[in-house]
Parts: sequence; C-alpha cells; structure tokens
Amino acid sequence: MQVTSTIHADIKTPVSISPVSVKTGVVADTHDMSLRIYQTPVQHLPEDLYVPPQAFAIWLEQFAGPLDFLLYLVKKNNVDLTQMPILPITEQYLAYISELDTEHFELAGDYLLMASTLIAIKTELLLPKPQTPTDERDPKAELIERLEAYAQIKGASQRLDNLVRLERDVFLAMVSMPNQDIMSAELPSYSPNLLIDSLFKMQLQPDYHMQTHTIKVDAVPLADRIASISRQLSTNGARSFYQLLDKSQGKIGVVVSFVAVLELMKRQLVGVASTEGEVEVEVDNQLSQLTLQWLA
Amino acid sequence: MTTVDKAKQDSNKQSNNKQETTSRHIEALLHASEAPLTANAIKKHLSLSSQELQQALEVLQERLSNGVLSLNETASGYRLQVTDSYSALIQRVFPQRQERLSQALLETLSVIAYKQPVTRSDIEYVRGVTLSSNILRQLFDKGWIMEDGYKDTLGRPALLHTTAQFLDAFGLTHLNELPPMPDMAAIRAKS
Amino acid sequence: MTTVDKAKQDSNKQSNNKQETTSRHIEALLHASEAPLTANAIKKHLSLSSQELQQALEVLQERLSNGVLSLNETASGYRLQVTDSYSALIQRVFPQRQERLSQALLETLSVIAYKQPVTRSDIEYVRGVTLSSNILRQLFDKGWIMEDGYKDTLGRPALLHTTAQFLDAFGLTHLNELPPMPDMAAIRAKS
Repeated sequence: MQVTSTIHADIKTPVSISPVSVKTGVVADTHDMSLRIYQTPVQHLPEDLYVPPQAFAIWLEQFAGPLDFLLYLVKKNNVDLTQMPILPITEQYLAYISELDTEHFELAGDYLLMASTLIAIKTELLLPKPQTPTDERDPKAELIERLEAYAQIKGASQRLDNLVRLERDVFLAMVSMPNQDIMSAELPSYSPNLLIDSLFKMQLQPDYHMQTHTIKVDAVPLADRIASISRQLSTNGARSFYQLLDKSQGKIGVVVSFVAVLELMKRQLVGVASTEGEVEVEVDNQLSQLTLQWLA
Repeated sequence: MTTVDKAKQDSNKQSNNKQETTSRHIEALLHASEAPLTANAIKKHLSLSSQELQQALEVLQERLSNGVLSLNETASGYRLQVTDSYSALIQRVFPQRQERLSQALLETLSVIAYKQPVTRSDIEYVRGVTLSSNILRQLFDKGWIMEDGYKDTLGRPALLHTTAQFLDAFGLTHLNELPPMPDMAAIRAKS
Repeated sequence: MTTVDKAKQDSNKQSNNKQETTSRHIEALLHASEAPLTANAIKKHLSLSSQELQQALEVLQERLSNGVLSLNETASGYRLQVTDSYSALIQRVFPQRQERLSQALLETLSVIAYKQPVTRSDIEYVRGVTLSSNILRQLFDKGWIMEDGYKDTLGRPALLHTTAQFLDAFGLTHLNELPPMPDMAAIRAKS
C-alpha cells in the first residue's frame, strides 16, 4: 500500500477548522499544497496518523475541483502535461478518492465523474486498438485539452487576483451625509415586515432563469411577491389567493403573484389546500377561490 | 534673528509637519472606518497622546474647511460628514437617497436585529456573501446599529446590536415586538 | 495698472471663484453618490459645459492633493478614493475591510471575464466542478456579473457577462486591459 502511506503524509491533520472558513473558501485559498495547521506550515506528520474521512474532505476542498486535483498529481509526478501518464495518475487519483466517505457525496460527485472518465480512458488504452480508425475523439487528448484549458484559466485567475483591487488594495472614501438629510430621513417609517421579507428573499431568490418572467421593468418585482406571500402564509398557515394580493398592484400584481405561487409550489413550500375532499382546481374556477397553505 | 529664535522656529516647523502627517492619518482612518471612531481608538491605532490628538484634529479641521467635509463628533465618536450647506444640492440630485433601503442593507439589518449580538463574520456566514463596509457604514450613519463589547475569539471582533433609533424607525417599542422569524432552516432545506 | 487690466483681473478672479464653487459641488455629489458619476451626469446635474467641468475637476484635484483623497476616473465614471499611500495604514487598522476572494470565485469570474458571454454549464465544463449557487450569488451581489441574452440551445440558458462595476473594482477601464492569459507553451511544459 505505497499509495496509502503517501496519502497520510499529505493529508491535513484533523485540526478544528471552523465551518465558516470552509464554507467561504478560505481553506481553498491556499495555492500551495503544503500542510497547514492554523496557517503554520507543517513539514512532517507521523506515518501512522489516523486521518478521519472528514479531514480528507477538508483537504480535498483545498482544490478547486477534480481538474485542479489532477493538475496537482501531474505536477507531483513531475511530468509534462502533454505526456501525462494516464495509468499511474488514474491509480493515484482513485486511491485518493476511495478515501472519501459516502457522507461527502456532494463533494465527491464531480470527483467521481472524473474518476469514471479516467477509468474509461484507462480501459481504452488497455484494450487492443480496433483496426479501422473511428471518428470518435481520443478521450485522452480531450482530457489533456481540458486540463490545459483549466490550467490557463487558473493562471488567468491568479493574474486577475494580482491586479490592484478596490476594497483590498485601495479603498473608497466613506463619509456621512449632512445632518439635515438625516433629520428629513426620520420621517419615513418602515414596516417591520420589510425585515422578514428580506430574510425570505435571501432564502427564496427566484431562479436566475426565471428573471424573464419579471414583468415590465420590475413594476412588481417577482422576488418581492415571493417574499411577501411566503411571509403571509408562514404566519397565517393558509390564505386564499385573493387575500394574498396587494390590491394596489393591479392586474400585473395578480399575474406576478400567480407566478410567485407557482415558484413556491415548485419548491414545495406552498401547497393547495383541498377543501371537502375536492382536489381538482377547475379551470373556470375563480383564481381568487384558490386556498394556499404553507408547508415548510 | 537670534540663534535661539531660529532653533525655536525650526522645532516649531518640525512639530507642524508631524501634526500635518498625523492629521492625514486620522483623515484616512475616518474615511475608512465603518463606525465612528472614538478618540481612544484613534489614539491607540496611531500611538498618540491626548495632546497630539487634539492638535492634529485642529489641523485636520482647518484643512477640511477648504472643502465640503467637516469633522463631526457624535456620541459614539468622530466621523467625516458633508457640510449641511450642500444638503439641498444632494437632495435635488439624489431625491430617492433616503427612503430606499437596499435588499443587502435590509438583510444585514435583519440578521443583526434577530441574532444580536453578532459579529461581522456571523452576518457573512448567515448571508453567504461578504459584507460590504459601505452597508455597515450606512447602518451606523442612520444610527440603527452600534458596537458594544467584543467577542472573545481570534481578533476580538466587535459585537453589533440594534439601537433605540432602530426601534423608532420601524415603529416598535421593544425588540420582542419584532415579527416572528420564519423557520429559515426549513425553507433552505426545501428550496 | 490700467483700467482694462483691472477689469480683466476682476473677471479672472470671478471665474476662479466660480470654478472653486463648482468643484465643491462636484465633491459633494461624488461623496453622496452610491456609484461613480459619469462626466455627463455631473454636467447635467450642475448645468456645466465640458470646459467648465474640466476646469472644475482640475481645481478639485488640486484641492484634494492637500488631503488624503484622490479623484479617480474608472470605467463607469469619477469616484473619490483614499490615496493608495494610505492603504497600508487602513489594512493594518481595519483588517476586516481587506476582502479576500476564494480561488473558486476567482476562477469562475475569470471564465466569465475572458470567455464572455458564457453559460453556467460553460463555466462548469472549464472548471470541472458543479458551480455552487453561492459563488454566482456573490458575483451578482457585488454587481460584477449580469445576465444578458440567452444561448440558443436546449433550455435557453442565460448568458453571463462582466459589468462596468467589475472593471471598476479591478482598476480597469476596458476589457482589453485584462492581463493576458498565460501562454499555452508555458502551461504544457513541466513545472
């Protein structure tokens, strides 16, 4: 098990890393792959150190993905990218990935996809070549092409990061507005519902793909309707569609509200309340008689 | 001019230069700070005595008088503010500046209101995006939030709370009148 | 001094005063604006000719040079920022203002910047990872990317572009100022 011992020497110790830093990708920031415990590089780890799968997942999160990881393996083997030896790299890749615990499927997905690609290439290389040349692309060449394209973007991203950046290298001046403005600003008073709606919006941003449904330069923003309807239903349990409307928004408001309800139903946050065993909503039934309920 | 006078003048000049430099450092900090800066904070960050601070602040005030800003001392510290005489101009050009609260500002305010006391990174964790200094600055400017105390972790980050002015602006008399917070975890799990 | 000379001097003085006032108005507007202001917007709000604007901006720059701010022209207009010689001080005193970007976010941003317009799945193909909605959210939140148009394939996915705010944030005035992509030959060779 030569490979496994290499893994152990490479893996981070199960140091406590706050979920915040993992989530925001601070860990993934470290470009060099040396071991670090609290920012301090560590040169040697005991050979027989037990590394729990969670720690391996954290270690893997230092990579921006399977391509980044493959690049690392290629560099580690000190070979030219175009001469990438598929067989040993595939073995190493799979050995690492097998350490991944099933709990980390989310992380593993992209890595497993890459593993299957590698296995496919490996199989192809081991099988005797057919006499008649096929039209199909050489999967190994394709993988190398992708690796090159990825390496180029990774390099470009480092150059981008080296530019003088606002709010890291230079700072905007922040000043307060005149007192008189603040005095007149005391007049508008805000509804506490704005706060709750903002939290709903934070969680329930409509799909980016749904932005086409926003009607007429945001006369009634879909996100606002989704937030407001969610708030009303979650506080009251159930309400009729008519009750959910904001009368001041007119016809467009009805349309946007309906789209909002559909979006919430798609997310299984809202359901149609069936009264008296009547499940079907008749087509010619008034929309306003539709009763909706909060499911979350 | 006697030699003594000359020496005195030179030393005055040097001390003026130093005050000038210090006043610029203070100005830069005031432009960069999210919250108003207390005299103590400025003294600590720039290693100044009370007297040095006072002198540098005077130099700063003098220099600012050529432009549109003034040094303003509030209950929670010093900040730079556009002079009142430009208020009409600003309101004419940016009439909607006051009423509209951006989604990012409301989200930040909600997190502070419901989870207080919170640190900056608590807010970033809940919202999943980095917090722009400008938003915190706006909340401090409106007087809706304040710093009070420190969290006992690495870097001792300041703890943020809402203020009485926040309650006023939202028509509340007590924090327990805030509308109940929705079950965020349930929503997140479903969507 | 002849009467003509005197009149000329007076008129010069008046025009100087006017430029001084205009420069203050510009300064106040730049402070009050949430985004950089274009030359056209300033001209419109203050009813200035191009020449008057140019002169007032020079006066403003001159006055600012006594303090810590500088007038910067970016892709989307003029803005006031703290002169970069004070950056180190600000970074020391307010480390939380120093925004770090994760590698995943930078890579995603680079794909969009260099290959635009791209779809979500273009980004996923180049990076070999499923794109987390959190990263897209951060980029939208910062206003660095926008959706514009659709690709004419199955599902009509939205096309992503970078914005003027992206250029502003990275100190660029045009996309062709992006640093060149690394050379392929260098990438192929073993490191």
